[in-house]
Amino acid sequence: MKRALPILAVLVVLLAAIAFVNPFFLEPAGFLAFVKRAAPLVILAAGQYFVIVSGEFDLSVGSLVTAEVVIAARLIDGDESATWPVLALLIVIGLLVGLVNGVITTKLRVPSFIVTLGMLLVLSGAVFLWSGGAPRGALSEGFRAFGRGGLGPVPWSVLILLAAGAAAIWLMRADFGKTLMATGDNERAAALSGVRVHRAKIYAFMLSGLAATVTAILLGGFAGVSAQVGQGLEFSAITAVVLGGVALGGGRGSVLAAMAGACTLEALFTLLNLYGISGALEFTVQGVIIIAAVAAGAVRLPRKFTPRKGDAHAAS
Amino acid sequence: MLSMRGIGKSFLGVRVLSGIDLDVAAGEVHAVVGENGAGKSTLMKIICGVHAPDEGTIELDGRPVSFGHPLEAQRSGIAIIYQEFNLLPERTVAENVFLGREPVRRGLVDRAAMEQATARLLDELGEGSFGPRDAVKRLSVAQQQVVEIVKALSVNARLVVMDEPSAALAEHEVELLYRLIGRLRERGVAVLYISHRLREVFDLADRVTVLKDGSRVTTRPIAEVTSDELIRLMVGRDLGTYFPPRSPGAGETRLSLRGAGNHKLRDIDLELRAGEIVGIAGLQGSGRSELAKAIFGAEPFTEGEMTPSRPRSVREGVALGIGLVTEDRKAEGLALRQSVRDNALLVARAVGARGRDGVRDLLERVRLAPPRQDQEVRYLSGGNQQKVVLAKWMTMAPRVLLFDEPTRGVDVGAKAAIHDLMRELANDGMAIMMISSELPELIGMSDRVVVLRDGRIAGTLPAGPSEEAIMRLAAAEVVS
Amino acid sequence: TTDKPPATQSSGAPAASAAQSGQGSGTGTQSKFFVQADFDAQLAMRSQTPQGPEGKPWEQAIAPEMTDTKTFKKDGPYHLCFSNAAVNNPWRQVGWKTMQAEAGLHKEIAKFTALDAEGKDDKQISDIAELQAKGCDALIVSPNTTATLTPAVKGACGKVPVIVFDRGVETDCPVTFIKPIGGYLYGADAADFLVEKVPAGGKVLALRISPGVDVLETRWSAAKVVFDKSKLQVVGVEFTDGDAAKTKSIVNDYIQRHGKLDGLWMDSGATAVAAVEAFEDAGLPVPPITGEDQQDFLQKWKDAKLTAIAPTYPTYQWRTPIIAALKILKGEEVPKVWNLPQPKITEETLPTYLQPDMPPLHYALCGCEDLPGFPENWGGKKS
Amino acid sequence: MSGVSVAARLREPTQVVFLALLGLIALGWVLVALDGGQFLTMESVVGIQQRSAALGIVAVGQTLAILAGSLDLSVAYLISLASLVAAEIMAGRDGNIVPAVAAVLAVSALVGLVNGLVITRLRVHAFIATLGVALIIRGVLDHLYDGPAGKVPESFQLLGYSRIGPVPVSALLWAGVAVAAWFLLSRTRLGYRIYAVGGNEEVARLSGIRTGRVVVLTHVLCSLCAGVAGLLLASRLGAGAPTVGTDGGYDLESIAAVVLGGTALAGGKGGVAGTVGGVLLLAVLDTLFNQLEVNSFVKDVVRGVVIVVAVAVYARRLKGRPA
Ligand SMILES: Nc1ncnc2c1ncn2[C@@H]1O[C@H](COP(=O)(O)OP(=O)(O)OP(=O)(O)O)[C@@H](O)[C@H]1O
Ligand SMILES: Nc1ncnc2c1ncn2[C@@H]1O[C@H](COP(=O)(O)OP(=O)(O)OP(=O)(O)O)[C@@H](O)[C@H]1O
Ligand SMILES: [Mg+2]
Ligand SMILES: [Mg+2]
Repeated sequence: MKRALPILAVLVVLLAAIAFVNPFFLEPAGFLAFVKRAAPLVILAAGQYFVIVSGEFDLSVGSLVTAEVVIAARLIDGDESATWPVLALLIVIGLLVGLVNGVITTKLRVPSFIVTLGMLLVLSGAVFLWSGGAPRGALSEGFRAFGRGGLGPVPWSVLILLAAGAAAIWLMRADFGKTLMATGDNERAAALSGVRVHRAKIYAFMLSGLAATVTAILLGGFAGVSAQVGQGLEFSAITAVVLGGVALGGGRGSVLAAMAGACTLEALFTLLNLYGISGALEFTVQGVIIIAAVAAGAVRLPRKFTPRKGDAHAAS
Repeated sequence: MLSMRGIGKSFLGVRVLSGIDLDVAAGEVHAVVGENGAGKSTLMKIICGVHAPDEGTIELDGRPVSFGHPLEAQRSGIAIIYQEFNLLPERTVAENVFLGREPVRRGLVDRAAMEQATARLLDELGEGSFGPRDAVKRLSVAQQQVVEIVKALSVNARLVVMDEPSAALAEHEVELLYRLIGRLRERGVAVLYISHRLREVFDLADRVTVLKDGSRVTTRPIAEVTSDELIRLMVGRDLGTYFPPRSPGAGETRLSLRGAGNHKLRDIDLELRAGEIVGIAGLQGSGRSELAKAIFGAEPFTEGEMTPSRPRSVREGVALGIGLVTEDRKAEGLALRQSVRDNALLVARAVGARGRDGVRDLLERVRLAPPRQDQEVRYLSGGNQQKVVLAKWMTMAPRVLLFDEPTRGVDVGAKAAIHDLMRELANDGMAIMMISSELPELIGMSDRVVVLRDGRIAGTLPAGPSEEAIMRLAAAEVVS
Repeated sequence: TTDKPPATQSSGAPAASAAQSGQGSGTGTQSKFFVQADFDAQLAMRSQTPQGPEGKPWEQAIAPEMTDTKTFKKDGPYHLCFSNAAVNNPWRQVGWKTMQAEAGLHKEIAKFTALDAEGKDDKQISDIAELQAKGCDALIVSPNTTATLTPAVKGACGKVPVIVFDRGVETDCPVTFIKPIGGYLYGADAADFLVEKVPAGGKVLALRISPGVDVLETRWSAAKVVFDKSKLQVVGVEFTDGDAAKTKSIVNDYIQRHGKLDGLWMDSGATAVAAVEAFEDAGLPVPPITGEDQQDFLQKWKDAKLTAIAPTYPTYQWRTPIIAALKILKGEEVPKVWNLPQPKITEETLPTYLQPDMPPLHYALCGCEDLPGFPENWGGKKS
Repeated sequence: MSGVSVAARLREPTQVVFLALLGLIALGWVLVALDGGQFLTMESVVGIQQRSAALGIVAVGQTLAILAGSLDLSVAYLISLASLVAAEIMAGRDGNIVPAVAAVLAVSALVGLVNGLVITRLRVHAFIATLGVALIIRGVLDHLYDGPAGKVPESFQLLGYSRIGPVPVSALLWAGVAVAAWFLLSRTRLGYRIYAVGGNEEVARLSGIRTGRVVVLTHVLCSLCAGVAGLLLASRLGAGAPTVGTDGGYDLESIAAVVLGGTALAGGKGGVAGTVGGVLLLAVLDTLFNQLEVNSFVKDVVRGVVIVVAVAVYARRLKGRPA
C-alpha cells in the first residue's frame, strides 16, 4: 500500500483533471464506464506484474489476446451452447502458453525477452495459419456479455476486475507472492532457501497467460472479433507496470501499484482525448509522460538490463 | 601525504560517518579497524572518489582535492582493492587489470603491451598458475583476488587502499600479500589496510585507526596497543574469553556419510552428531563449500551413502532438517531488497511450514539489534545480515546446521555473538558443521576438526589441534 | 504528380485543425491526396454503364481506352508472377483466395509464382527484382505504397508486361492498371447517403482507419467535399486504427459529449459493427450509418433494421489481373486504365449480398461464388 | 592454437551461428532441389545481401547497445524519420545529397543522445526510455506525415540498387559498418569500455570508467546506424516513408538477430561477427521461404521457433562448462 501511494496520487490528479473537463465522469455511470474501459489493461498489467517482479518479461501477451479472441470466434461460431466449453478451453490455452514460456525460460535458460518474443511470433503466425489469415466465425452473446453486459448498472468487467485485483493482492500476500518476490530479488538465495524458483517463475508466466485470457474475454466481449485486439498490448502492460514503480529486473514493487499504473495510463489516454490532443501528437505526449514519470519515481531503480549475478540464464 | 579533516557522510538521512580525521604518510601501512558498519569501507570509497563526502576536506600533498569520479582519484595516484569482487568474468586477466586504463598506440589499444605488463606483475608476485590471457571466469576465488591485487598495483599508485584483501585468501596466499605490502612500503607507497583479522593488523601496520559508529575513536602507533585493548576500543567493552566453552559430549548421530562423492568430492566418510560442532578445514578449493552444498542437496552427492537419506535437491535437504548458512550471504543467503521479516520467513514459506508467529522471538534470540522486522536487509550491517540468515534457518528448527564461513567479514562483536549462538544451538541438541578459513576460530569452536584436501578427507583431529597440525594435513604436497 | 503541397500541411490532426476551417463544418483541411480532376472523373463514372459480359463485373470496364498488346504476344503455357503487398487483412485475404482460384481456372497458366511482401516496401522491391529473374511471362503487382514502389515497377516494365492493381504507381509504364472506380466514389456515396437521411443540422461523426493510406484518404476527402456543401455538422473526425474496441470507445465518448449523434460516416466497414454496438449499449437508437460489404455488418444491418448503406471496394478486382495477363499474353487489347464497376449495397439489394454461411469478415463482392472451392476455401460452410 | 582450443572456439555462439548458417544453406539447397528449383542462384544471393543490408546495419548498432547492457527499441521509428529527413532535404536534387546525409546523421545522433541521457541521467530503464523516445518520434511522424514524402534523386538511388559484380553497394555499406564496429569493439578503448559497462556497470565505474559517457556514446552510435539504415531505405524507396521502419519490424527483429548471433542480452558478451551471422541466417531463411512460397504465417512460426531454439542451444553449451 505504502509503495502504491505515489502512483495513486498521480492517478487521483489525472481523474480530477478528467472530471474537470467532463463532469459526467463524476456520475456513477460515467465513472463505471471509465473503469470498464480500463479493466482489460489493468488485469493484463496485474498478470504482467507477476512476471516482472520475478525478474522476467512477457512480450507474448498481446498476441495471446489476439489469438484467444480469434480462436474463440472460430470455435464458438455463434453457437450459444459452445460458450462455456470454449471459455474453459481459452483458459487452458492461456495457462499452457504461460507454461511453455516459463518452462523454456527456466529449464532451457533462454532469456524471457527472447522466449516471449518467439512466442509472440509463433502465436500470431499459428493462429492465422489455422484460421486462414483472417478471423472466422462469431462470438456468442453469452461470451460477449462479459465485456458488454453487466449486473444491473455495474458492468461485468468491473466486477471481474475487482475479483482479479483482490485475487492478485491476496496472491502477493500469500507465501507464493513472498517467495516469488524473493526469487526476483535474488534467485540464488531463494533457491538455496528451498524455494522452487523455477516453479515460481513458471506460475508467474501462467498467471500472465491467465490474465491475458481474461483480457481477451473482456476485449472480445466488448468489441467483437478483430485481428487487432491485442496489438501493442504487451508494451502498454509493461509500461503500466513500470509506471506503477515496479522495477524491471524484479524483486520490487506492489501489484496494487502496477494496477494503478494501468489505470493511470488509461486515464492519460482519456485525458489526452478530452483535451483534443487526439491522433498524432498523442504518442509524443505519452512518450514524454512515461519517461518523466519513470524518471521521477525511479531515482533508485536499477537501470541495468537483468544484470543480477548468479542469474545463469541471463547469459546466453 | 593524504590528510582528511572532518569528513562526514549520510546515506538517505542516516549518518554513516562524522568528523573523521585521518592522516597517512608515504611509506606507511595504516590499518583501519572497526566493527561491521563502522564506516571503514565508506571512508575508503570517499578517498577513492566513489562517494562524495557531505562535509570535510581532503588534501593530497597539501593540496585540497575533491574527486567526483573514481577516475579522478586514480589519476591522482590512488588505487584500491575493493571489499567486493570487482572483476569482469567474461574478460581476460590483462583486460581486467588495465580496465579503463588500456594502453594505446596510435589511438588503438595496445594488447601486447597490456599483456606484457600484466605478465610482469604476475611474475613479480610469484603467480605462475595463470596468465594474462586467461578468462577471469575460469580462475579460482583466490586467483581472482590476486588479479585484483595486480590491478591495484598496475596503477603505479602512491596510495593503495586495501579493503579486506585477505578475506578470500588462504594462509599461504596471505603470506604473499605480506611480502607484497613490504615491497610497496619500501618504494614509499602508502597503504591503507582494512581487516577484521587482528593478527594481520599487528603483523603489517605501522599505525592503526579505530572507527566506531562512524566516528574515529583513536589513531595510535601499533606498538602502543595490545590486541585486547584494540578490541575494547572497537567494541566498546571487554570481550573476555574468545570462545564459549565446549559441551561435555556428543549425542546421537544425526547424519552420516559413507564413501560419498560427486564431481568434486571423493570417498567422504563423516558423522555429524547432536550437540557437536565439527570444524572443516582445508585450503581454498579443497572442496569445503562443495561438501556443505552436497550434504545440503544443492550440489548433490552422486555416489556413496548418506543416512538418513541422500538429498537430491535443496528441498529434500530442508525436509531432512538440514540448513546451510552460505559463505556469500549477499549472493546466496539474502534477498537484499526484502524486509528482515520476509527473509527470516523465506524458508518457512518456501516449504509451506507453520510457526511464523515466533519470528520476533527468534530475531531477539539471534540478538539482532535493533530487531526491526520491516527494514530492508540491505541496510543492515554484515553481522546483522548474518543473524537474519541464522534466523531464517532457525524457523525450521533444523536437526543439522551447516555453517560456511559464518563470520567472514563480520566484526569481533558480532562474531562473538554468532559463536555463542552456535554453541547454544549445539547444546540444544543440534548437529553443527562449521567451515572456516580462520584457523583460530576453527580451533576454538570445534569439537573435532576434519581436514579436506583435493576433495578427500586428509585426516581428522580431536578438539583443540594446533594450527601446524591442520596445515600439515591440508597442504601435504606443498610441504613435501 | 508534383501537385502535392508540402507534407507539413497534413490533415494529421483534424480535430485540432477544425477550428481553422472557414466553413465550420468540422471537416478540417482538405487532404493533400485530393485531386479535383480525379474526383470529378470518378463521380462521372457512377452513371456510366460498364462494358463487358453481363453478371461478370470483374471482366467489365467503364469507359475503357484500349491499349495494344501485340508486342507481348507469345504462346503458352505461361508463367505468371505476382508480387503481393501483404495478406494482412480480411480484404486482402478474400482477394488473394479469389485470385488463386481464378489462376486455377486457366490451363494455360503452367505456373503461378507469388511472393508476399508482408507489408514491407523494401521487401516488395526485392521481391519484384527476384521475380524478374524467374522467367515470368507477366508480372502482376499489388503495390504496398504508391510512391515507394514506383522505381521497382519502372525497373520491371522494361522486361515483362506489368499489371498493377488495387493501388497505382506513379508511372504509366504498366500495360494496364486495374481498379474499381475508386475511393472518391466510395466516400461520396456514403456521404450522399447521410446528407439524404440525416436532417439538416444533424451531428455526424466520421470514423477513419488511419491517415496516410491513399485509398482511404480519397474516401474521406470526397466525403469532406460533400459534407462541406451540406447542412450537416461534422462533430468529429477520428482515427480508429481499425480497432473495434477503440472505435466503440470513441463513439461512446461522442455520445457522452453530444448526447446523441445523427449520423455515422465510416471510411471502411471493418469497425462498423462495433460502432453500431456502441449505440446499442448506450440504449440509443442507431442513427443512419455507412459500412462496407462485410458479412458481419450486413447481418447487423438486417438484424437491427438499420438505416444504412454499404459502398464497396470490390474484392472481385483480384480476379481481373489474371484475366488481363492472359489477354495481354494472347495479344488481345486491354484497357489502359481498367475501371471496374463499384456497386453499393442498399436496403433493396441487401438480401442478395447477405450470405449467412460465410464468415463475418468475408466480403460479399468477392465475385467468387462460381469459383471452384467455394465456399470452404473462403471459410464458409456448405449450406 | 592447439586443436583443443579450436574445438573450444567452435563452441562459442558466434561460431555456432555460422555453422547453423551453413546447415541452413545445405537444407535449403536440398529442399529447393526437391521442389525442382535451384537454391542459391545469382539473383537469390544478391537478394539475400540486399534484404539483409538494412537490418544488418541496424543490428550492428543494436549489438553495441546490447553489449553495453542496454537496448534500443526506438530504432524502427528513427529509421522512418531518417528516411523522411533524407528524402525531404534531397527533394530530388543531386546537390542536396550531402546536406541531407549530414542532416540525417545529425538527427540520428541527437536521438541517440536523448536515449543515452534519459537512460544515464534520468536513470530510466533502457526498455522504457527507448520505448518512450520511440513514442515521441512516432507522434512527430504521425503529426507531420501521412504518407511517403520527399524525393531521392536517381544518383542517390544507386546506393540502393547498383552493384559491383554480384555484390550490391548496400551490402558493401553494411560490411563497412560491421567492420568499423568490429574494429571499434576489439581495438579501441571505447570498445573495451562497452564490454566493461555491459559486463558489470559497477565494476566499470569503480575501475575509473565514466560509464554514463560510454552508454551515451553507444546509443549515439546505435542511432547513427539506424540513421544509415534509414538512408539506405530511402535510396531504395526513392522517397521517405513514415512506416518503413515499423513495417520492417526493425526494432524487435534487430534484437532477435543480435541474440541469434550469440550476444548476451544482459550485455558484456558477444560481438559483431555473431550478429552478421544472425542477420544472414534470418535472410537465408527468408529467401528459402520465398523460394518455397511459404505463407507468411508459417514464416512467423518458424522464425519464432528458430530464435528460441538457437538461444536455448547457446545456453546449453555454456552449461557444460565450469562456472
Ligand atoms: N550505498 C549505501 N547506501 C546506504 N547505506 C550504506 C551504503 N553504503 C554503506 N551504507 C551503510 O553505511 C554504514 C557503514 O558501512 P561500511 O560498508 O562503510 O562499513 P564497514 O565498516 O566497511 O563494514 P564491514 O566491516 O562490514 O565491511 C553501514 O551501516 C551500511 O549499511
Ligand atoms: N580452479 C578453479 N576453477 C574454477 N572454479 C573453482 C576453482 N576452484 C574452486 N572453484 C569454485 O570456487 C568455489 C569454491 O570452491 P570450493 O568449494 O572447492 O572451495 P572451498 O574449499 O570451499 O574454499 P572457500 O570456501 O574458502 O572458497 C566453488 O564454487 C568452486 O566451483
Ligand atoms: Mg567494509
Ligand atoms: Mg568455500
